[in-house]
Amino acid sequence: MSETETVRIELETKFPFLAGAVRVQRERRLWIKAAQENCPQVFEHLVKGLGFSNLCTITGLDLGAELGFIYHLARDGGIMANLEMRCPKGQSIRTVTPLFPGASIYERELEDLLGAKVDGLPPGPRYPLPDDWPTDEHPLLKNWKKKEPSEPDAGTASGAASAPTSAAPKGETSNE
Amino acid sequence: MVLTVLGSLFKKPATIKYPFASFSMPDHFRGQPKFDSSKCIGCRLCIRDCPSQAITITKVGDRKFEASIDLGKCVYCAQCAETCPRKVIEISTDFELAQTDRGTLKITFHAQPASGACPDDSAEPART
Amino acid sequence: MSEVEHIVQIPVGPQHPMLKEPESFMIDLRGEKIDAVRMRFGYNHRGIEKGCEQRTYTQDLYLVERVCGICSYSHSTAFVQAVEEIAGLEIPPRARYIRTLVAELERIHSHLLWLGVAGHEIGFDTLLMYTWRDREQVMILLAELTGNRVNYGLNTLGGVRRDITAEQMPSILKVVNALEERTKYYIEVAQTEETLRQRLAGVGKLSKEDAARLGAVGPTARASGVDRDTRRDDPYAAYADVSFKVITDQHCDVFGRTLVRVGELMESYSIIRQLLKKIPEGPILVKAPRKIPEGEAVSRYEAPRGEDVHYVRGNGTDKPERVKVRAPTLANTQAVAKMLEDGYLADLPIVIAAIDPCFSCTDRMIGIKNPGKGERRTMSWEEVSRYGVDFYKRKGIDPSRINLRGGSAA
Amino acid sequence: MTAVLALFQMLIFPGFVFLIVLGLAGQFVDRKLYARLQNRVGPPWFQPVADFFKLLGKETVVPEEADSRMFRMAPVFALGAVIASSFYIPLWSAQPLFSFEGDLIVVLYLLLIPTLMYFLGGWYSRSVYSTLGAVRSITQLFAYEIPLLIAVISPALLANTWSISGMVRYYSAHPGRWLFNIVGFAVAIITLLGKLERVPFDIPEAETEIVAGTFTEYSGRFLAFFRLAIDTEAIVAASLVVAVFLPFGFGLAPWLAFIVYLAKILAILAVLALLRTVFARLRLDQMIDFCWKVVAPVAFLQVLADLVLKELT
Repeated sequence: MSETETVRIELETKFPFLAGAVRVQRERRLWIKAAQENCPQVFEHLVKGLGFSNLCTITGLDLGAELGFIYHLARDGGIMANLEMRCPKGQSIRTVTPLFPGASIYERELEDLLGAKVDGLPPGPRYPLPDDWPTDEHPLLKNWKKKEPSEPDAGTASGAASAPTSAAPKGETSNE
Repeated sequence: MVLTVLGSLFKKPATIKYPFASFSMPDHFRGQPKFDSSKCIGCRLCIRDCPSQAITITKVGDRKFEASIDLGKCVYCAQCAETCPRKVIEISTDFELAQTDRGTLKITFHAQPASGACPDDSAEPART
Repeated sequence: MSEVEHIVQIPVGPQHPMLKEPESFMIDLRGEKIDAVRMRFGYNHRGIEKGCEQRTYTQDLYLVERVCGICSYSHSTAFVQAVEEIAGLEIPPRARYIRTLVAELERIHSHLLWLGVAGHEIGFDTLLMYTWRDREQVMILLAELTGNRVNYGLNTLGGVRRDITAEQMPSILKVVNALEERTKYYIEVAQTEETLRQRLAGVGKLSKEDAARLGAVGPTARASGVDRDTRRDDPYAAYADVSFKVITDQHCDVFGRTLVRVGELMESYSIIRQLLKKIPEGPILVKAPRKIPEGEAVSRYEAPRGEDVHYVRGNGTDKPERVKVRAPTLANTQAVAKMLEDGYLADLPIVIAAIDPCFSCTDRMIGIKNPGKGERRTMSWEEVSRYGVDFYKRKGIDPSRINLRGGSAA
Repeated sequence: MTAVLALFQMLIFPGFVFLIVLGLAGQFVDRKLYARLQNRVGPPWFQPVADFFKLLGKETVVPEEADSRMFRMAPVFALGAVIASSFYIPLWSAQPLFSFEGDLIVVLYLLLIPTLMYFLGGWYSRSVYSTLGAVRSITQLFAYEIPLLIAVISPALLANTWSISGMVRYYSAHPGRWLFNIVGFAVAIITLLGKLERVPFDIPEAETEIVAGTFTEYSGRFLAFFRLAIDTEAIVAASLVVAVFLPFGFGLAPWLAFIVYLAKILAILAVLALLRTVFARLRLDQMIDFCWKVVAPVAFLQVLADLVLKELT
């Protein structure tokens, strides 16, 4: 039996509620779906019990009424466990910084771009949006529309630069 | 290190006085795209695939199309040349495209008159 | 003496000669020693993830490639791998080999670039000039193979766009042989040059525990003894078919990071030789659908700077639902603060450079421009431009003829 | 008539204008050699002149926070001190423009003024980078100035005179004796790197750390004069080292002596360029360590050797 399968079986025996929620996509790729209240214990077991000691990143998803969070965890040997959980918009999730101090930057990104609320995040500057960006604008939400740029020529750069305000040598920076 | 450094005194410099000395890119370099309006069938696939909306194709007559390519927007990926079913767009190795005026970066390849029989755009493309 | 702490605060960035890209480091200095560092990232956000959602997969290929100039191929390959996984495409073996080959060539150019930048940061410009001169060979080779010096545009869904011809193989080998000689020389320089060693050894310490805890990746982690390399752990492209060593080092400092990088250069040369020997004949492309089915995939890729993670979610249309990019530098920035602790100001450039930072990778998100926030007055871009034009007019030069805006031309 | 001649000598040849021309030429030699050593093409011969005039034509910005008077005066004083010190140094004839017993010390002190001006200029710029650069240049001064002083004094001890022209006459009379001071010569070259703030001792203007150090806030013609001061300082300091440590060829026909002088200056510049090619910039603490633990003791050895020699001869 492959190592990936072993991890799957181990998880499903330890946490009965995960039965059927662990999917082996291919060798070395695990997808785990957990309810929000179960997520912290599964996460901790993955990190401490199963040795997934490397948090690659946290992906945030806009799923309409809910926000999705995928914790991409990796361990030696190349297995990657992707722990997905959902949380209704407006509710807050718990930080993982006690286990991964480096994760603060990923969580700040979730806060800025998706409007997620993360409890227990140590204070620090925001990331990645500028300090004068309005705090209720979260560009990665699907219903977020860019404000019309005040300069006539910026509109042509559809999407990519989605610049709501303008000043500075803009448009020309065209990073499309 | 000292010996190597002193040795390079007698070597030919690795740099060139660029704008004065000529420099050319390898054969397969993706430079400025060229458009041959005599072959275009107006399918507009290139517009759909262009990652930077640099191409506009306008119909100027019966089965006659002309393209304007904004070199300021173009990212020189050559996807248009690949997408095109008739190989209308070709990629040249020209890379010295700097202009002091943004407007001149927009190049229009005018349709040739049917009798012109001049398949390649030997005429200098108009800079609009 | 009074009890006043003599702390000088100096801003390094967003604009500073040390940084090739804008990021801000606020440094508290006590004499020449660093007391505290506050980092602020995000100056390079361009909305690439959002942009990806609004474009087709074909267009995204080129957009993702432009996440970063130096490791452009890493991002494009990581993205295309994820999309291929969702679509269930099995790419031809020859395409896998070509992808690996270009990936290793990119690693060579990136590491040589780093060596030069490191030299420059410690005021050793000769090293910069020499390494960049040698790097030029690999840049020209890449232009010949792929069509450009950076942003190769080689990947496409289902394979690669250009084949490697039989005539090109000897020229690849020639470059590899020449560069191997040079790299041996740089290894010797790194180990024997006294001032170089003095500036690198013992600087920017990062213990193995800290490297693991803070999630460092790539050469930064490997120089602290963390044996982690995606090419071996989670093989992609043709890495399963070639043998190579994962270079680690126990120095845990900038010197170790240098050794790891030059060591990896040597491994890259050997990988390229194996690839050229083993490369199978065959097609380089399978047909890919325009619409990618629903599904999600994570792709990992060992970029020159460390592990690059791409997450792609498809929704059955020709545009992705979500693209997430985790560039290696973002993972390493957390370690930088640790490395700078108790360091000297003079070591700041090399310590930051030692993770081979690529801030445009790091900040790929949303681009808005700060309205020039001067403390006394605010100037918009228009005002600045007008001020500049007026200034030169007073000097008798009229730059207003230069049309920066496009639109109507003279 | 003598007054006119003296004025001509001070202002035109071999004074002000001549030194500036030589300084710009020296800058070209340095840059070209540096480039060629790095396998680059390097600048054309007129580049230093073009740079100078370009800077003169640029807008000169004086920071609002800066002490305007000090800010403006610093570069002029630096240039003035350098030129003044050259009057006491025998360039190619054994007789300089002015000389008196003790001019060696005066020259050394005059050559200290430019560094002091870098400090003052930087300090009164009030920008953090300038201030830091200023503090660094004064800290560095304490590291290299003492070994330089000791190294230059030791040949004087042997010659039993405090005047540079006296030393030149002594060593001309005793050919070959300058070879005794070869260690001091090496010390002088190393400390010269510090005085001219060049790699590996370019710590006060370390670009990647503190932008341009002292000169961060300088622009336009003030920067032009500062740069000119540095260029001429290189020539004057090289002339001093040549006069003290390589005192031969002074008795030749004037035109031949002039060529020998140029060759010697060129050689010193070449050595300086080579040194800056092969070294990385040291850290301030490493530089001070090196100067006090290695260079200064070696300089003392030179003094001891000269004292012993003096007893023997």
